[in-house]
Amino acid sequence: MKNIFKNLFSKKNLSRTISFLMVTLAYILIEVMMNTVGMSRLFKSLLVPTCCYIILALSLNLVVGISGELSLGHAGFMAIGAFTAVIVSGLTLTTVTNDILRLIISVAAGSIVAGIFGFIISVPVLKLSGDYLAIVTLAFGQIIKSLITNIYLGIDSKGLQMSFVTNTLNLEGGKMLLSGPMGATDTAKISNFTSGFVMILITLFVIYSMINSKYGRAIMSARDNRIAAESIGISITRTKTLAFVVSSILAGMAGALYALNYSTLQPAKFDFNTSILALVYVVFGGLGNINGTIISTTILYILPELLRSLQDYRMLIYAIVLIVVMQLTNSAKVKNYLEKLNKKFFRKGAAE
Amino acid sequence: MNPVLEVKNLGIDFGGLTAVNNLDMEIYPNEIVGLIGPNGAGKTTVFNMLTKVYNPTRGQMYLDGTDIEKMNTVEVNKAGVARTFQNIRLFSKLSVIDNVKVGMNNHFEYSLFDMIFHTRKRNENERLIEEKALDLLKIFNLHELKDVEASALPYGAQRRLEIARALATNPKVLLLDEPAAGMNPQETEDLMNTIRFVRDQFNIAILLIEHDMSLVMNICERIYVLNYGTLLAKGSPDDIKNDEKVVKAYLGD
Amino acid sequence: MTFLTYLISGLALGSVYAIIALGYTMVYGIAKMLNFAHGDIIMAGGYVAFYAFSKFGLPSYLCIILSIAVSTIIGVIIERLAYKPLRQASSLSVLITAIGVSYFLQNAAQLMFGSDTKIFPAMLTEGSLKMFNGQLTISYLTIITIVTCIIIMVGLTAFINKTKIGKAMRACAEDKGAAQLMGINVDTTISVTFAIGSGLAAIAAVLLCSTYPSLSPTLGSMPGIKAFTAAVFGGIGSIPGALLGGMLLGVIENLTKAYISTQLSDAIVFTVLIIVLLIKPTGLLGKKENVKV
Amino acid sequence: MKKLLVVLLAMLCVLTLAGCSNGGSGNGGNNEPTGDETVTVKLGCSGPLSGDAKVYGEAVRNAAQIAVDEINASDSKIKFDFRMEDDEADGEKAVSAYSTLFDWGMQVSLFTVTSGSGAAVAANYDEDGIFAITPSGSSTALVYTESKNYPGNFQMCFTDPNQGVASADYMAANFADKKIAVIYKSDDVYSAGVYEKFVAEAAAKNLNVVYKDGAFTDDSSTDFSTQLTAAKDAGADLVYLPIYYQPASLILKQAKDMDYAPVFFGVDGMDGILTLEGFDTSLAEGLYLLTPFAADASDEATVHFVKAFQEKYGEVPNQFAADAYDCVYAIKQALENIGYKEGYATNGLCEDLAAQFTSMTFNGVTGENMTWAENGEVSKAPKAVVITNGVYVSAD
Repeated sequence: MKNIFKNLFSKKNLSRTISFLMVTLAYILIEVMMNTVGMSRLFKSLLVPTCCYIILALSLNLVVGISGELSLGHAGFMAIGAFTAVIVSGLTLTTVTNDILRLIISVAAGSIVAGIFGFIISVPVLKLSGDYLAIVTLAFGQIIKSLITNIYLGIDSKGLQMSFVTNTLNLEGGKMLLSGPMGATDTAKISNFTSGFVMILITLFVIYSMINSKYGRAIMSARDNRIAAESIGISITRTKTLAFVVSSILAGMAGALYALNYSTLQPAKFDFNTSILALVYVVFGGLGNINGTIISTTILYILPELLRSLQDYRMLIYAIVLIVVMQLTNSAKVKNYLEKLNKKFFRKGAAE
Repeated sequence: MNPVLEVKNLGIDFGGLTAVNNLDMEIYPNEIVGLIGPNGAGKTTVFNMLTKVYNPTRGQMYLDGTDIEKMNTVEVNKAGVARTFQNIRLFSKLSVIDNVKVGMNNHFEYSLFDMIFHTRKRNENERLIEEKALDLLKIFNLHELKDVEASALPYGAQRRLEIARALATNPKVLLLDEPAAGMNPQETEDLMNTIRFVRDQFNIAILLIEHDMSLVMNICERIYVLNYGTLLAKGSPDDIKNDEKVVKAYLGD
Repeated sequence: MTFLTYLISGLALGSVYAIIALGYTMVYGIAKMLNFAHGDIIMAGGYVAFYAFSKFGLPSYLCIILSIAVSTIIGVIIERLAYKPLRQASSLSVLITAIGVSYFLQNAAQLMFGSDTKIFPAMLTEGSLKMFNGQLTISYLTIITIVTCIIIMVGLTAFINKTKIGKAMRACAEDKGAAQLMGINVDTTISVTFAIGSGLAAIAAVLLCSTYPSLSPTLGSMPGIKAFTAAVFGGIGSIPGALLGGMLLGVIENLTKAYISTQLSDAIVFTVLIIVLLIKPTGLLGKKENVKV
Repeated sequence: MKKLLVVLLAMLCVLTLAGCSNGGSGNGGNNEPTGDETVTVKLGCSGPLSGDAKVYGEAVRNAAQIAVDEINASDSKIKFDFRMEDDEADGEKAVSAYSTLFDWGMQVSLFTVTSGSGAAVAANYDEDGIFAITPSGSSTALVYTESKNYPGNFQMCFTDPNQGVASADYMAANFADKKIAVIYKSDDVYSAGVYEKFVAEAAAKNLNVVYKDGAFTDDSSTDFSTQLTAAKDAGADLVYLPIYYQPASLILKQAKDMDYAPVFFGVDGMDGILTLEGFDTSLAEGLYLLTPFAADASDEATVHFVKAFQEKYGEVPNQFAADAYDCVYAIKQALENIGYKEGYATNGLCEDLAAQFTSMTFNGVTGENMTWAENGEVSKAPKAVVITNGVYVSAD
């Protein structure tokens, strides 16, 4: 028992333990609050999207932080997961009446399809490196958005029907699942905070399993030194592909969770700005830093809501916060000061 | 006895410039061989060709009789050639022990499924990896620093860690590029002992580039001398010491 | 003939992309950063020219000079305040800062100028050239745009190859540390690069807004992304690459819209980009990077 | 690092608690009795107050504020407390904006400004039983879906399908012999919605549509030369523009530059083109548009509204503003009709207002004798106007 405890808080496992503890405690705290003193509607409405963005940012951190490749099109995978999930959920609406089961099926489908696309895209993407790789991910993000904007998909007694670019569907009493730029409307809201929490746990579990395995070490070695990694028999393409695919699966899961939390879903949501937003969360939290990502995503996602009272100045302040934090975290002076503070804190701790 | 590594007529041109030409070399099992020469003689280029970081323009390379000329860097390593680098190339953000563990990736197999579900197979393999990595670190006296980030190690320790990492890939031939560079005499002395120990313990052949002549003369059984990309001389340390051409090349005309 | 019309308007659009791409490419070549706020400097340049012309009634050449001056100052201030302290920081930190600056400029413009679209006045020229019995119409603006683009390109190449500061820029692009050791003031050189890039952005702004006369605070973002794509297309860091990339992007975009599909034009443009990068991984005219071991 | 984490964790907890402390205050307008018989109603609205679509959100906010100020200054028994939240024209943000308004205690709502946001919160309004009427969210998804009707959700503007059908009908009656081209914005819910119904109705009415692939997207909304060249080559002499006035202004300019002078025909989104700052109004000469509101109209209500708007904000109101202005007055009228007063049963308010809206007629600046159907759609007559000498003139 003592050993397990020691192991959990060993230097190697500390970050993992903190992650799971932090997320679980936050979940329990919020659930207890909701069921006792109650919680503002605004706060409740932010819970699921926060979970989605945490998963998205974690998945992006796998590519940017752990695998070391800049991706500017992650919203594309989120979009694939999201739209796959609403389609699957729409198709199984009558056959699978249990919401939880339907949620699981839809999310699984969204993740898998996003993973398949991740694999297809990784083949050309990973032939490049650096900023060229980044621009190609940006391009794929735009292409995915653009394609989804042009899909019309409906179902009626004759079965599933699809048209591209213009809506030529003539449904006989059926239902439109996707209608081009309007996306999906009137979808069933079946995800909730608990499912978001579970999915964060799954994400954390996958990422930590990965980091603490031969696969994760290979990915990180390829990030730190390509040539040295090859010299010890690590295939760069294979490891980077693995990171990319797992990341797109997780991004797809984030998208699926997101989609099933709203009654409508428009492709325009998953544009360049959303990809950039996720990147901002990752950089704020620290590259490769899982706990940092969770915390920064939570704070940065909630921040604009807290700034509502500033009205028109809201996004201006948000922009200034971005710039100032980047200046501070990279300033030698501030770093020194923080270190001093750190030392003081720990020395005091030791004296007590 | 057959050579474990055999190179015939090896050469490479960069643009119009011939960097290495007409190199023949044989390394036998369990041998420590030195590759020396003045700066710019093409020693590191030879290493880069042997590990297929560069593609030789001409010549053949065999490892245990297998042609490695058509392989890529990864395959060459899997076939049994491991190396260190002149300008240290560690996985700087990984811990010391993870640097070694990642070297064992091709020798311990478990699937992604095992990874996600923490199956017994995964746990058993990870335990073995951990055990073997610690053994290796002990040889290089790095086990107490095992959780330190590699970039935080002192210079000498970084060089030792690179060797440990290369050994983790279970090579037949180990290529060391200036392993003693930047070390003080005491560290160099220790390193020599370690290199000998490694050779005996793992039964491998070692080819090393070094500028520290005392080290080279001390531990190498045979020496190749390279000058302007061609082979100037080869033989035992004593032969080389007394070779006029070599002395001339080092001291200048 | 219709094809020629499409081609020429594609070239004009491509010229604007090329001028914007120059700003990206120069800054990238020297500071090794993606300046995502570049598109918003175009927006700022557009507003300055608009107010100078419509509100203060200045002659157009003065408006353009004023626009260039203000954009240059904004560019240099941004560089000094936001980017310079991050010279040692990771490229991602700089990227996020650039995004922050971009948000800042857009929102500041919304607060200052209002969010409604304004119509940019025809300050350069009006009318068009008719050829082949009126079958082919080319507006003078199109001609001005293409000619300006070529003049800028030639001038800039000369500047970089002939002048002292131009040579310093090339040296910094190669190796900042070595340049510093050779007595080149790297900070000044980077500032000059930003100044030139921002000045060019103002010229691009006047041309862009004259051709597509609608002015709004988010005006710069899409041309910014497209020009960035163009810069990568041609090989980022390369000046002729920016010209080639911009022109090709403009022409491909227009021809796709004309002959394939207007809805899918962006998807097709980006697909072409991906294919080009797969064949030439550092863009059409980009230098191949050698890895030293 | 650890220290930093601890601090951040603490911040997180504070945030959590802060979020909760707002809560509890919950629902219902706990109005202080003001002594006399007036009653204050909390009126909410969400719309884009930042980002690309800010201009629409502002128009609605400004006009609604004028209406609210007028009503509060009058001797009306019903007073309004108006609050508008930013939703960035995004469904996700619209839900947060809605929640913020709900926490504030919103009793009646102007719904959302844009269709995308509205569709995302339509079900929320329905579930919470808050009456909502949108000034400008023209998609039918705001008021009903394929499976159900939202009884408390209403629209002040035309729905997209109605506009498309009305346009085609008007053309069939007045421009039956013209060759028609359509340029529309394919990634915009509004434009694509109008377009789809127009094309269907045009086919039904045997209109000669020679070019209907003139789509553009948000990312390509500056250069229309290809679409215009194609329309010209197809011989179109009427170009239908079911889009907003900003891109339309570019289309008019570019058409002129290429000596292409067909009849242009717009819908209600076109209103605002004449007051676009710096716009050469001669370009819009002869432009037809179907709109419920014309700022140049001479009826007393419009003149009064336009004057008030100009005095306060220095610009001419567009149809977004006009619809918002009407929304506030329509709500006031309905509240008066049901005899809303202090202590009115909150849980029946939505149903009572809905019943009132489906039975009353309303006269506003966007139309006379407006009525509403059970499904929430408005019925009012669109006016066809043509721009002559820089002003709207009735086309009939």
